Amino acid sequence: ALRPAEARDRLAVAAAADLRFVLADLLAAHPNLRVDVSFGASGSLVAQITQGAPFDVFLSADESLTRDLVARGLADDRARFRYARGHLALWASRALAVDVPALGMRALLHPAIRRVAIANPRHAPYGRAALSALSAAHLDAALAPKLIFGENVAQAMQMVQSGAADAALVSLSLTFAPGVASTGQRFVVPGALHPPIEQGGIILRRARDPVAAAAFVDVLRSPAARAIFARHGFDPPAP
Amino acid sequence: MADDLIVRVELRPAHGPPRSVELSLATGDFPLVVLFGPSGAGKSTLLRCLAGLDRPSAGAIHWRSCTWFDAATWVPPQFRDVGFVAQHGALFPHLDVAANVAFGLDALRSAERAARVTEVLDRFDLGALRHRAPATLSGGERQRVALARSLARRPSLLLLDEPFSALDHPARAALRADLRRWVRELGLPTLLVTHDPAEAMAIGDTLAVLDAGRVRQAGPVGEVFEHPRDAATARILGVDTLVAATMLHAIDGRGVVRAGERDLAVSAPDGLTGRVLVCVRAEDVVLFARAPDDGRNGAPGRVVRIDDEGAFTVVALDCGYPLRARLPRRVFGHLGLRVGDEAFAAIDARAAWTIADR
Amino acid sequence: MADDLIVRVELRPAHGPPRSVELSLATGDFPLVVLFGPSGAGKSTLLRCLAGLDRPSAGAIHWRSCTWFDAATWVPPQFRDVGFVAQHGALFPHLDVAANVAFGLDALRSAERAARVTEVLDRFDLGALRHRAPATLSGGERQRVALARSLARRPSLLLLDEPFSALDHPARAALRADLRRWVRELGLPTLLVTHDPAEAMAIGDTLAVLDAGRVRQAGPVGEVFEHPRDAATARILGVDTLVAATMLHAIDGRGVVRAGERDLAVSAPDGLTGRVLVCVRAEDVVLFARAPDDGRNGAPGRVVRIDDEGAFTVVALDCGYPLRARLPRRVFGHLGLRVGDEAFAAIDARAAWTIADR
Amino acid sequence: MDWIALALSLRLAAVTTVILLALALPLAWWLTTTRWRWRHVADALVALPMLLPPTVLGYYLLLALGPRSPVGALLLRLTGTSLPFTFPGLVVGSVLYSLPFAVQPMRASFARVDQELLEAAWCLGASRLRTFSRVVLPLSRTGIVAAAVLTFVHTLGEFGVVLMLGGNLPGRTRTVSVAIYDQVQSLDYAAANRTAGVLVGLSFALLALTYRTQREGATRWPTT
Amino acid sequence: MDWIALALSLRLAAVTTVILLALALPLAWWLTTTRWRWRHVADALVALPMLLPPTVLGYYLLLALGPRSPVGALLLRLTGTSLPFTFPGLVVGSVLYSLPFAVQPMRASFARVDQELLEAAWCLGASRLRTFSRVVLPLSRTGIVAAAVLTFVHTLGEFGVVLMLGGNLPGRTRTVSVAIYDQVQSLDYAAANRTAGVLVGLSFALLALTYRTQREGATRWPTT
Ligand SMILES: Nc1ncnc2c1ncn2[C@@H]1O[C@H](COP(=O)(O)OP(=O)(O)OP(=O)(O)O)[C@@H](O)[C@H]1O
Ligand SMILES: Nc1ncnc2c1ncn2[C@@H]1O[C@H](COP(=O)(O)OP(=O)(O)OP(=O)(O)O)[C@@H](O)[C@H]1O
Ligand SMILES: [Mg+2]
Ligand SMILES: [Mg+2]
Repeated sequence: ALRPAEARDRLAVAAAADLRFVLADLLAAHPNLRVDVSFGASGSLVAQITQGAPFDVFLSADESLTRDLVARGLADDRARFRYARGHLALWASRALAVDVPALGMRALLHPAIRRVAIANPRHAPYGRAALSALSAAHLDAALAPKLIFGENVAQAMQMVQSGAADAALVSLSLTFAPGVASTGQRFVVPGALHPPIEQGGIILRRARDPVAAAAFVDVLRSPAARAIFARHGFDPPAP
Repeated sequence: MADDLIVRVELRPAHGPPRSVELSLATGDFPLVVLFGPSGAGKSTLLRCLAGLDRPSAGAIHWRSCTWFDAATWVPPQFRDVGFVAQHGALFPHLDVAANVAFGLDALRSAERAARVTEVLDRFDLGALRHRAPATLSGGERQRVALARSLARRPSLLLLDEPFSALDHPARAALRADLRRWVRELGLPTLLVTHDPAEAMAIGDTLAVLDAGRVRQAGPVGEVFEHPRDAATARILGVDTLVAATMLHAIDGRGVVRAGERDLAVSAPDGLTGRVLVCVRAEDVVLFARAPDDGRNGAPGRVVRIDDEGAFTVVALDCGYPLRARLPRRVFGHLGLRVGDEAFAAIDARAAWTIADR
Repeated sequence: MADDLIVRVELRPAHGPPRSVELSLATGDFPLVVLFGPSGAGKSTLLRCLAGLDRPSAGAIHWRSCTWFDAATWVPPQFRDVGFVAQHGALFPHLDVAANVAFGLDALRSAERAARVTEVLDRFDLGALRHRAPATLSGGERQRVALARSLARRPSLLLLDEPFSALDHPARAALRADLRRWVRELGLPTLLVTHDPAEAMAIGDTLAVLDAGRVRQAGPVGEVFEHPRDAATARILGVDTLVAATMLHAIDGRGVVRAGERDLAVSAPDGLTGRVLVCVRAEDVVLFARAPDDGRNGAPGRVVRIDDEGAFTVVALDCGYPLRARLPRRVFGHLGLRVGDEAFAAIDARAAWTIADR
Repeated sequence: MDWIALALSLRLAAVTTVILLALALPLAWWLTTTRWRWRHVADALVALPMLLPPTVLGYYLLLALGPRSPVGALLLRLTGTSLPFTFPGLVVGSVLYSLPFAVQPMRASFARVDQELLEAAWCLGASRLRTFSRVVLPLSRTGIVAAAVLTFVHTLGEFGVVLMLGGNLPGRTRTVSVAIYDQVQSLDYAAANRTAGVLVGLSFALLALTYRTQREGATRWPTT
Repeated sequence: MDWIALALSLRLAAVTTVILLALALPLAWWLTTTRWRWRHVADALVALPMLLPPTVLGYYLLLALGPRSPVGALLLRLTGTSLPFTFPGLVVGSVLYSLPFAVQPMRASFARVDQELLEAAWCLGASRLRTFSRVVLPLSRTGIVAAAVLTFVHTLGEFGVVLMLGGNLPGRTRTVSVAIYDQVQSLDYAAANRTAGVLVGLSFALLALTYRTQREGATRWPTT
C-alpha cells in the first residue's frame, strides 16, 4: 500500500482514459519506474491542471490539448512530445448475426445494428475520428439516426458490452483490453478514412523533478515501450 | 328488557399494561347515558372501542342487532354509523363551518345535502358562522360545530367524550342544555363521558359509574346519586362524608345507627344490619350555632376548619367523626362561626343514605 | 400605597387586531392576586407580557424598582426573575422530576442545588416521584412538578395561567389549598389567572376583574364578589339575576327599591338614586312553597323551569322579573314544587346588592 | 447557451415530477401508516438513490434496462424498443433517482396531520380514500408542493444517471447538465459558465419562491 | 476491492460529518428561528448543493478554490498550499455538498420542539445557549442522528465533486465512488460490482439501522 508521504516522491502522471491498459503493462514491465497514474477525461484533466493539479506529466489522447496547455503558460512548447498514434476500430458484439470483419464499415448499415456508439466528438479525439471515418465512407447520413454518444471510448464500449448498443467505433487499443478481446468482432478502420490520431503528451512546468519526468518520457518512447504499445493496437508516433 | 349495547373487551397495548372494559345497556337506559368515573377508569377507552378507533385484542361489542367486534368480526369506524365528538372537537382546519358539517354527508344528493346542512346549522344557531374558518371560532362555537357535524349524519349512536371540558362554566351550562334538547328531539341514543357530577345530573337519563373498567352501579341518574351501592361508588359520586356506624334497627327504608356517641336517624335499604357507612353530602348538612330544641336529627361538633369556595363556605366539623357541611357563604356569615366554636350539624334522615361496610 | 406593578401595554400582532392591557397593583394587594375575567379578556396576554414572552409594541411595564419594558427598555424573560406556569405545565420530557426542578438552579453550587431540590420536592410531596419521567405522571402530579420547578428558584414574582384547569375537581381543590399555603409561607407575590369563581374565592387575597384588557374592579376578594361596581362586573362575577328597579330611599347602606310590583329591601352604596339594578345570586334566594307570615323580604312568583345540577337544583321563577334560586337538591325535594306552582322567593336584604343602572 | 438541452431538461423534469407525484403520494402514505416490521428497510431503500454516486446508479440502471437483462428483454419483446438512450429511459432513471426527493417531504407533512382529524373523518363515514383525498392531501399541501419543486429542480440538475443512460443525443437525451459537462470537456468555459448560470439561477429562483410561499411560523426566540 | 479507497472514503465521511455537525447545528437553528425577511433565500441557498449537478458543483468549486481565484490565492498566501487535489480540499467540497443533508433533518426536528418548553426554560432563567444545549438539542436527538447518518452516507457516495476537485490521486483523493467509476471505465465490471456492493451494503445497513432506531409511531389507520 502506498502511504501519502511516499506518494509525494513519485512521479504524478495524468493520463487519458484510453491509456489505462497499455500503461498498466508498461509499468509492470518497468518496476523501477516510480509513477502514479491518474486517469480521467482529457478535458477534466486540463481543467484540473489549469487549477494547479499536482501532475508532472500529462498524457493526452489528443495532441491539441497539449498545445492548449502551452498557450495557458503551463508548459513549455519544447516539453511536448508524441508517444503513439491511435487507430480507430469498429467493434461489435460476437452474438450479432453480422460478419463485421468481412463487411467492414458497411456492416454498420445492417438492420441488426440499430445503435452505434461513438465517443463524444465534441471533446474526444476518437469521436472526431469516428465522424470523419463515417463521412469518408459516405455512411454519415445513413448512420446519423443510429448514433449514440458516450462520454469517451470506454463508455462507448460499455454500451456495446451491456447490449444497449450493437456496435461502436472505438480506439483499437480498447478492443485489446483484458476481458474484452474475446467478446466481440473487430474491424480496424483504415487509417485513410480519418486524420491521424496523434497521441501527445507534455511535461508540465510545475514538475518537481523534471529529470525524472524526462526519464519517464524516454521510457515511454523507447523501443521496448513501442512493442508494448503495438500489442495494444498503437502505431509508433509520427516523428 | 333486551340489551341494546354489550361491550366486553380486553386491550393489550404494545406499551402499557393490559386493561379491560365492560358495559351493557338496555333500550330503556337511553337516550342519554352518562358514563361517570375517575380519571383512568376507562371511559375514553370504552368510547374509542365503540367508535372503532381502538381495536381490542379480545372480547365482543354488540350494538342492537349488529356485532361490531368479536373473534371473527371487525367493523371499521366508517361502517358503524356512530357520531364521535372528542374533547377538542377536531374540526377540519381547511374547511369552513358549512363544509365541516357537510363532510359526513357525501352519500346525500347535493340538493339534499345543502338542505341538511342549512337545517343543522340553524338548529345549532350556527347560521351566521356558515363561512367562517374553524381557527376563527371561539371554544364554544367550535364545540357546537363539532356536535352539529356528528349529528348531521343522523348516526345511530352518538359518543361524546367530555365534549364540554374545554369551555368555561357559563358556556358549558348553555351548551349542555342545548345538547339535552337536541338529543331528546332526535331520540338519539347517546353516551356522554364526564367527570363533573353537576354535568352528569344535569344532562343524563341513566348514569353508569365506571371504575377500573367495570360498571360499579348503573341506573336512573337521581337514583344512583342518592343511593350509591357501596363506599367506592359513593366516593366517586362525590359524597363528602362517610361515617362508620352500627345499624341499630332498620325497617321500611328507615333506620337508626349509632355513630360516634350518638344515635342518628338514617334511610337504609331493608335488611341492612351490623357495621354500616352513612353517606352524607356536605350540601345536605344544615349548621346551627346552637342545637335547636326541636330534637332535630344530627350531631353536635366543633368547627375544625373553614374554607371559602366562591359562593359557598365549607365547614369541617369534628363530631366524634369528621363531617363536612357546605352552606351558602351568606348563610354561613349569619351564623358567625369561627374555628374552635361548637355547632350543631342537622342531617335530614332522608339525606343520610346507608350502605353496608365491608 | 406605592404601586408595585404597573402594566400599560399595547400589542399589534402581525395577524389579528391590536389589543391593549392595563393593570396596576399595590404592595398591599399581594401575596395572591387573582385575575378573573371572561375568555378573551386579556388575562393570558397580560401574564405573557409580564413574563417577557410576548413583546408589546408600545407602553411600559414596571415591577417594583425595575422597568421591564418601555420605549427604550426590554428585559428578556431570562433576567426578569419571574416564575411562570402555563396551563399544561410544560415539563421537559427528557428530564426526570428532580432534573426538571433543578433546571432553573444552575446558578447554585451543586451541593446547594441538591439540597434545594430535595427541600422543594419534599415541600410539594414529590419526594417519591424524584426519578420519574414526566410522561409517567398523572395530571395533578405534573402540575405539582411545574409549580415546584418555578418556586425552586425563589422568583420575585410568580405568574400562574389557569394552573389547575387540566385537573378534575377533587385534585383541583387539593392542589389549590396547597398552593395557597406555599405562597403565604414564602410571602411570594403571585398573579393567578382563573375563570372559575370558586377558585378565585378560595385562593385569592385580591381580585382584579379584567374585561377587554381593562380592570373593571379590583379589591379584596370578598369585597369585590359581594359588591360589584357595575352590571358588567356583576355578570362576569356570576351574579345570576340582575333586577331592574327604582331606588325609593337609601340610607346608611340600606335601601328599599321598587322591583316589579313590590318593594324590596336591599343593601346599597350611599347616595344611589333613580334607576338601579339589584344583584341577586341564586344561592342567596330561599324558596318557600307559601309565603311565610313573618313579612319576610322577597317576592312571590311562579316556577317557570327546574334544572338539575348535581347536588343542586336551579329553579327559574317569574316574579314580574326573572329570578333564579339555587338550592340543595334535597331541600328542593321537600318543597315539592313543580313547574307552574306558586312559590315565595325570600331574599336577605344584605345579599341583595344594588348598583346604578346606566 | 444550449437552449435545446435546457428545453429537454425542463421537459424531463416536468414529466418526472408528474410521474413521481403520482408514485410518491401512495408510497409516502404507505410508509407513514404501515406497521410492517420491515418498514425501516423500505425507508432505507427509498433514501438510497439520494445517497449513492449517481454514475454508479446510472451504470446499474443501464445494465438493468439493457436488452441483456430480463427486464430489458421483456420490455424489448413487449414494446419493440429498449429504454436506454431514449427519453422514456431517462424518465425511468430520473424517477428512480429523484424518488427520495419526492417521498421525504411528503412523509414529513403526512406525519404532521393530526391523528384526531383522521379519526373524525372515519367516524363521519369517510372511506380511506376519501379521508386521504379530502383530509390528508389538503392538509399536506405545503409538503406536496415542496416535494414537487425539489423533484423538479433535482431532475434539472441530474447528471450521472443521464450521462450513463442517455447517450448524449442532442434534443433527445442531452440535458443541460450534460451540456455543461461537455462544454467544460471541450474547454469552452465561457459557454459552460453561461449554461451553468442559467441552470443555477432557475433552480435557485424556483426554490426561493417555494420557500417564500411556505414560510411557516419561525420558532420564537426571545428578542433582545 | 480497493480497500485504500474505501478507507479514504470512510475517513472523508467521518471528518465531513464531524465538521458539518458543528456547522449545521447553529445554521439550522438560525434558519429555524430567524425572522429575517430573506430567510427563504438562505433556505434556498442551503438546499442548492443537493440539487445541482455534482460535476458542475465540483468544477466551480475547483475554480473557486484554485490558485487563480481570490479565495484560492489568499489561502495559498496564508497556508502555503492550495486546497484542490488535497484531502482538506475534498473535505471542503464535501462539507458544501452535503450541507443540505445535515441542515434539513435538523431543521425539521428543531421545528418540532414545543415552543412552550422554550418559554419554560427562559422563565427559569436559562440563557439562549443553555436553552439550546439543554432543551433543544436533547429533544432533537433523532433529527441530529439522522443528519449525521445522512451526511456520512452521502459523503461516502460522493462522486462528482471528488472527481473534479480531488483529481483521482490514489491514497489521497481517490475515494471509493471514484474507484468504482475507474473500474467501470477500465471495463473491469467484476471489481466494480464488488466495490459497489460493499458501498451500497454499507450505506444501506447504516440507513436501515438508523431508521430502525428512529421508528416513531406510525400514523394510525383503521384496521380491516
Ligand atoms: N394508549 C394506551 N396504552 C396503554 N394504556 C393506556 C392507553 N390509553 C389509556 N391507557 C390506560 O388505560 C386506562 C384507562 O384510560 P382511559 O383514557 O380510558 O381513562 P378515562 O376514564 O378516559 O380517564 P380520564 O377521565 O382521565 O380521561 C388508564 O389506566 C390509562 O393509563
Ligand atoms: N397571538 C395572538 N394574535 C392576535 N390576537 C390574539 C393572540 N392571542 C390572543 N389574541 C386575542 O387577544 C385577546 C386576549 O386574549 P387572551 O388569550 O389574553 O385572553 P384570555 O383572557 O387569556 O382568555 P382565556 O380565558 O380564553 O384564556 C383575544 O381577543 C384573543 O383573540
Ligand atoms: Mg378520557
Ligand atoms: Mg388565557
